[in-house]
Amino acid sequence: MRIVCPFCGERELGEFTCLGDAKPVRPAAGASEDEVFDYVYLRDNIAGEMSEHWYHGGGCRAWLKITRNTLTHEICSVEPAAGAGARQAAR
Amino acid sequence: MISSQPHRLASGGLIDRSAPLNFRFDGKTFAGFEGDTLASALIANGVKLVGRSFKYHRPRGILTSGSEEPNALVELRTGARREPNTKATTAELYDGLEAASQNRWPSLRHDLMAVNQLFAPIFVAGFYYKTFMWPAKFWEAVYEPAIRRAAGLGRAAGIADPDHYDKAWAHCDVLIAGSGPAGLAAALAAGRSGARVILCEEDFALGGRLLADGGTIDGMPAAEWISRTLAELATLPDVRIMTRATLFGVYDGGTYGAIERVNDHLPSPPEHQVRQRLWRIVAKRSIVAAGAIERPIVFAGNDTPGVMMASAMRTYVARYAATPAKRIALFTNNEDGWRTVETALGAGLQIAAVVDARPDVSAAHRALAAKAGFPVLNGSVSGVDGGKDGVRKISVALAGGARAEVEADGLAVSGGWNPAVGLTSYHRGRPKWQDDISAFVPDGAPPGMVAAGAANGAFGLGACLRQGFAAGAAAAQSAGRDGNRGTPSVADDEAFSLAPLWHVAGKGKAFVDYQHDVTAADIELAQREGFESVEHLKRYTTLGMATDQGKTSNVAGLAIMAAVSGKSIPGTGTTIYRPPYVPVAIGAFAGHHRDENFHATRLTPSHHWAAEQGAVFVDTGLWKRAQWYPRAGEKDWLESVTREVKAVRGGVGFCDVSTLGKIDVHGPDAGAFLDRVYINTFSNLAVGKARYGLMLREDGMVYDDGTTSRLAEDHYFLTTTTAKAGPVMQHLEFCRQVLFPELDVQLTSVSDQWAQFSIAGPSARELLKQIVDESEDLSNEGFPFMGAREVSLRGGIKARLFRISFSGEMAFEISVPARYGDALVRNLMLAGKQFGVTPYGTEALGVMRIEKGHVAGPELNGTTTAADLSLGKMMSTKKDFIGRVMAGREALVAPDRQVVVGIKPTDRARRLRSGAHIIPKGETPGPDNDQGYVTSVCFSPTLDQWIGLALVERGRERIGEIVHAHDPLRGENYDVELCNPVFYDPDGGRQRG
Amino acid sequence: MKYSIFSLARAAFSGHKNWQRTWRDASPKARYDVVIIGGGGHGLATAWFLASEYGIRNVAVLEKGWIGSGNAGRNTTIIRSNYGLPGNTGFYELSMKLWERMEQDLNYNTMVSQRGVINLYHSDAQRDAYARRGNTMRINGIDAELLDLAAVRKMMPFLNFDNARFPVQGGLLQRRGGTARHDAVVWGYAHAASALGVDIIQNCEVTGFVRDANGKVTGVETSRGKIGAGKVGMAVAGSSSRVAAMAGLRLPIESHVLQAFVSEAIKPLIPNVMTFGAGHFYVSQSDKGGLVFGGDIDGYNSYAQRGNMPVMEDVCEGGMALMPMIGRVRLLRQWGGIMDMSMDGSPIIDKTPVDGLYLNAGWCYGGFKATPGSGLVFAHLLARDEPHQEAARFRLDRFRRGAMIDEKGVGAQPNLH
Amino acid sequence: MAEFSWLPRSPLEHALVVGACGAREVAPGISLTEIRNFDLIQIMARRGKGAELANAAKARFGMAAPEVPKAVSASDVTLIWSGPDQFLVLSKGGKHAMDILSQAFSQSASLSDQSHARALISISGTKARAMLAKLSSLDLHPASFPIGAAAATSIDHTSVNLWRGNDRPDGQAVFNLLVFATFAESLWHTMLDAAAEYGVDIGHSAEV
Repeated sequence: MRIVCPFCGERELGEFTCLGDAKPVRPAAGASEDEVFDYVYLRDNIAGEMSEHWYHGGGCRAWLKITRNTLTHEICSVEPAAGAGARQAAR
Repeated sequence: MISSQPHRLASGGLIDRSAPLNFRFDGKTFAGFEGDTLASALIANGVKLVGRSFKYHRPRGILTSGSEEPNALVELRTGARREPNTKATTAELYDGLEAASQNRWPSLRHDLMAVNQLFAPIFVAGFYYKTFMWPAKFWEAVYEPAIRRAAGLGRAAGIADPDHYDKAWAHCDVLIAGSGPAGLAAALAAGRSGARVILCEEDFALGGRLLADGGTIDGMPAAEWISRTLAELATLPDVRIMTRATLFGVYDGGTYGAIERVNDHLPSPPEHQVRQRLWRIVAKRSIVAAGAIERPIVFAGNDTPGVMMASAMRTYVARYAATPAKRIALFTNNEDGWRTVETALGAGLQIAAVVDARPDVSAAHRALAAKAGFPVLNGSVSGVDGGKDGVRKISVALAGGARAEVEADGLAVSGGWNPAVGLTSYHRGRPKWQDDISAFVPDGAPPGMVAAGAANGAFGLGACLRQGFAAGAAAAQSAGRDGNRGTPSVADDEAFSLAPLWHVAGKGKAFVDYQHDVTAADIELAQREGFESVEHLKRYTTLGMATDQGKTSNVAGLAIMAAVSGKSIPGTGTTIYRPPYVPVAIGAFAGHHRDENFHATRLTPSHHWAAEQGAVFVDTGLWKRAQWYPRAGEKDWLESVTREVKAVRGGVGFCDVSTLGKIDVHGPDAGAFLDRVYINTFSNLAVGKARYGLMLREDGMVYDDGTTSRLAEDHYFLTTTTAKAGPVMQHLEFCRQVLFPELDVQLTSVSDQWAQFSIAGPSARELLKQIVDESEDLSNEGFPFMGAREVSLRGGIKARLFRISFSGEMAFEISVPARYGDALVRNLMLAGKQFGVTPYGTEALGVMRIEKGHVAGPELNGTTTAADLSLGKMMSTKKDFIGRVMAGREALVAPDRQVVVGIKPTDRARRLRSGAHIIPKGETPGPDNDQGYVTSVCFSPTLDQWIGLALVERGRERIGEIVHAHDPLRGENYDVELCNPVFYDPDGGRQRG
Repeated sequence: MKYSIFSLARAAFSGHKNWQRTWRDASPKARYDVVIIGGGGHGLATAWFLASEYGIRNVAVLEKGWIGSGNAGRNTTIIRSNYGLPGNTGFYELSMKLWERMEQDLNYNTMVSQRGVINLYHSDAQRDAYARRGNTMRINGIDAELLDLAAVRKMMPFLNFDNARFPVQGGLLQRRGGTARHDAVVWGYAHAASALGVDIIQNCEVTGFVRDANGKVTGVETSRGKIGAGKVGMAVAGSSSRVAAMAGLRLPIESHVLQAFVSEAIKPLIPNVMTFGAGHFYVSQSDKGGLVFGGDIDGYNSYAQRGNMPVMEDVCEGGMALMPMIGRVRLLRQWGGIMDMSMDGSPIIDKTPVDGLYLNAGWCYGGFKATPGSGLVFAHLLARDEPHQEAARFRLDRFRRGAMIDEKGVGAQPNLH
Repeated sequence: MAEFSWLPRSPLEHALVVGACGAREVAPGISLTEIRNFDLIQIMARRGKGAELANAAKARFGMAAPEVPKAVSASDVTLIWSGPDQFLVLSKGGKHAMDILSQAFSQSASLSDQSHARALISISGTKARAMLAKLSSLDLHPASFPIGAAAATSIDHTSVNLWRGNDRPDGQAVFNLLVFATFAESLWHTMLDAAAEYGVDIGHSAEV
């Protein structure tokens, strides 16, 4: 697999680590046990296009949000995490 | 000259007659030429019997001239370099080559295992599923060892491979597999366009089938066209041609695997060179011009040595000037088979007959037959008379029902051609059936890939050139290369007509999969028993699972299945195609990463100093750490470690702790950030102070711990455990970039920037005073417990000093820029001489932390909560932090959880071992009273007995209770007392003092 | 027809013309007491146990493709019961005991080979963790031995002891562990279950659930029509989330690719099953002679059933580090299976919140060795509506309660299990 | 009072042996030179301060800091892109050392001293690309990785910064590699193994 890092360009799979589904959003402070349980444990486990968190740990150390097809491994889009780099947050 | 090579033509071929080579096969010496394969050289020497089959040990000869060979497998080379199952058809001849036949005993000609043929009526497909069940114990003792010995093919060396391998990356616009007319045309078109091109050819010579079949291209002989083409390609700077390189797989994102046999054509690799190199090729586009594979026809006796694929027969004659037979019969169902007749006649060989399954043989062929004086029989070969010395006679079932016999010493067979659809199908694609050639052709391919030429079902030379050129041009264009690509080469298209014929019914074993001895009858049996799905067929009969991956057998097998189950061939379908396209040495996939180079090694700044001291090192992750420093006269590790501990507790010692993960946390929101990742609070930590912190995973379990110091208002220095340094950095970056992007905080690993040493013991301060600048106040008031600040060292170096203790002693950790780490230890030794300063290793470090009751790796095992480790009170209730909510789940706060306690044996002389389980005293151990286990143990020099930590159900409520430590693995069972885990200085006076 | 050497010999005289189908080719009936989705090892074993142990014979097994086409036919064929945590330990031992009598139970040679499974350790910490695990096994009545370096050297002199990056120090050995012929397990259960009346229906894809007014599942919609069911059991590891989603369920499961590899066949080289402790590599040698080996999952969600190259390299690096004698042995085939990776690395066998729908999922790497045990406990659950004693901890709600069974201790991140 | 010596010791001091290595029958195809005793500061923009950082960098170094994977050089300093809104400042002799840069960037960036955290190796020679192809998955073709190109990448699972400096006088490309200090010796051996077949000329230098 090759991933086009928005900062580094196209790189080899080995430079990246996949964390998993990017759809669940960490509940805000004060959330119930049920809500946090859902966030931590339940997955859609999509067969098809899925949004994921990947880490370019072997490169620029940016966290990326990647949309990838789990049936074909085709990568549809790559975008930086909200806090990757300073410019993102400056907007 | 060893022998006269009686089956070598007097002239012709692409061998170098000026470079004679000697080689040995089964102990006998033969001669050949450079440019030979082992197979062609054996043929030139008249050797027909080269191997034995897998199950029946039937005698086998050479069937093909390429990597699809199922029969001619040998053990190549000897000793540690012995390579089992090497295809004689692709092994390049070199001087001194040694090869041996395999899977026979005691010899190839007299193989006693051929007795299996007597049991052939029983040894049908899947027979073993129906027997060998009684008595049950006999499987491992009797049946299986016998089966295992009989099965298998060649013998692996059994000792370490002495050769080296490496792996490399290559990048291109257009990757081409195959150097036949389609491949070369594609390379020309792409290369002229300005594309970066890589062409991989598995053979050592370029040209593909042109090397044997010749032809006329652009009005010149094929050989001349090849050399002109190669000359032009050589002028293009970004065209790279790799011979002896097989493209074996296609992976996601346009990544391809190729194996280059760099030095397999030599007896052994030259010094500093590898045997083979694994290539990872990244290509924008790829063109599969890998050709097609001629397929056999299944008939009785079709495995007799001397029966050979028609294309292979003419390859041996034309390319190698070696004659597999003098009087050749051809059995074909298609036009292409006749080329062998032409080649053989051209070489002065005799044609015994042509058996053509098609009713309508062309007038030109009939004229040829009449001229050369051989009969053309309309029908099929139904039997072969012969044996291990080859073919003597063939039986022919004529179309009209009559029978005929033909005397011949070789039978060339052509059942048509199967495009090499492997590469195009490796992403689980299924090829489609093409009626006019009765073969599967690619139906789509992985992204960026196309097939061209014979691999795409286009068998004519002209078509190959056209398709190859067009594919090369299109690939270059889509990669953005638009140079002038000139005009394509032209050639005529040969006529191709074929009458499908898969299986000739008849008496005797008719082989589909030669190597695995799968017969037509086996396929019929499989169908009868319900194994109709092609995948079931494959698994039940082992069809296509041999080292040739079914290249010659799969299509015939499923055609026969289609026939017996009354379905069409496409309706029957194919099995999934799986990489690699040819078997690849495991050593090549490993490359450089073996032995000491399996993984990288990290060395601490004091490593070489410690090595000078004779330290024993231990692997901790990738690190080498000093485990202890033995001294002359010490009888074992325990004595050394005990000395080190006593030296620290009684004076002062130091230990390299640079392996801890170290992270600079910068920014105005650094404190707020740390509050969210630690269970305790850091935003209120004063500048110049350190604090112990604990992190949870989001599921509420303890993740990591360490000391974090505040060096400035907006700068914290965080440490992690050695093991978790990398994962914690990733986790913190996730928190920073994904979870809390609103915080202004920056993270940098400074693990390698600082050489960090723990200096511990009652004399630690005195020792440090020798090192730091006189102006630095190290008194308890000036530098209290948990203090952290920059200090100046004598000689002008700046250091960071932390008053933290893992040992329970008065202790500091000092950090200097890493290049000064070596100097620091030497200076500490110098300055500490008067205090008897003692370097200590990880063992003594571990002993002191257990004495002090500090939890570490064995307790932070990913299934313990903060409360389990008696750190529950650190969990702030005033803020949100990672893991807070899930840590509250009922089973994680249950009162009967296993929690950390200390243990000591009731018999003070008793040694403890980690991994023993805790059982209530007086009870018989069982799953219901298994209440915990021992996590960490040591001999405590301070207490003069073994002590340990354990995770024990309700342990904290049971301090003082005597329980059993149960260790059946090591045959030990003894009493221990549950106690406070802090064995040493429980009120902490020493570390504060 | 009973299988034996005698029936084989008799058949030989008639040219093997009289063999019957190994299992009946059934067409779906309108209704069954139990419908099992998934014709893999687990589904077929469940059907056989329902019929043989619980007297429920009106059972259908529905298979989307051909039986054994999922992970049953893609694994590395290892059987063992060397687990360390309550829940797993007893269950896998139950399964091991069923392996030990499988061939006689089924009248089918599944080639159960108790050649021994050894997990090598390379550090004191690893040794201690294996000691803990081995003692758990012994306390549960399971065989386990902790070998030191000398014993490992004697047993496997071909390992790299001399210049290894992470030298072997010893190993945890379970002699009763070993291998079995994976496809034969599928065919054996199909053979025996079919003989007891179970309908095995291939090329029958479930496309939805039939629910009554109360939401209870009363059948399935399939590519071969609607099939009524008293109860429906799912045994579709790899696709559990997809099938569960048809019933509106979300599971604590992700699907990941696990690769496996086989080498060319060679004469006997490796006597047992070995797991390298300093890298991702485990290996055994099949009776046919191929080295069958594997390593870690590819690390990202996938349903693609094919593996990537970095993991293949990683696995071969581990193999060469452990035993550099395999350098010239050639890798013949590479393939991938889709694992149900659960959030704690352990399986789920339970009723679901949907009445009438039962779940057997989340097998991670453990699916093949679990096959007979899984069949028995799932059959028990389907027959009795209560968990089998040895599956009592494999509940779906354990994640919510915090009662995870996390052997690796890596938490709710499936790609680390 | 003892006299202390604070001799810095390079992480490659033990492993690096000056002279020829590997194949001898050919002219060395690889030249490996370790650069010793440099200053290296990591500069990361604070949240929303990308523009301020750019201005401060321009003021300090007289050239814009790279915002894409590139390395830019002035007479006394090289700025190497190392990630989004961050770069490394490579210099000698303390002119751009930590204490000085801290002042210049106090308003816009977080700084972290990496001077001792890395080893710096310069790779050149006719076979430099062939050797690097065994180590790096990057495309180092002149068109893809021209002079001034930089990358934060990995070699042997180890993070490195790789950039292409100015060509040697003989026209050969020069690749500069920063590797974490504690991995340096291990990577050095790996590099020598990769380079051995081409013949290697080994040296070290104090010049950046």
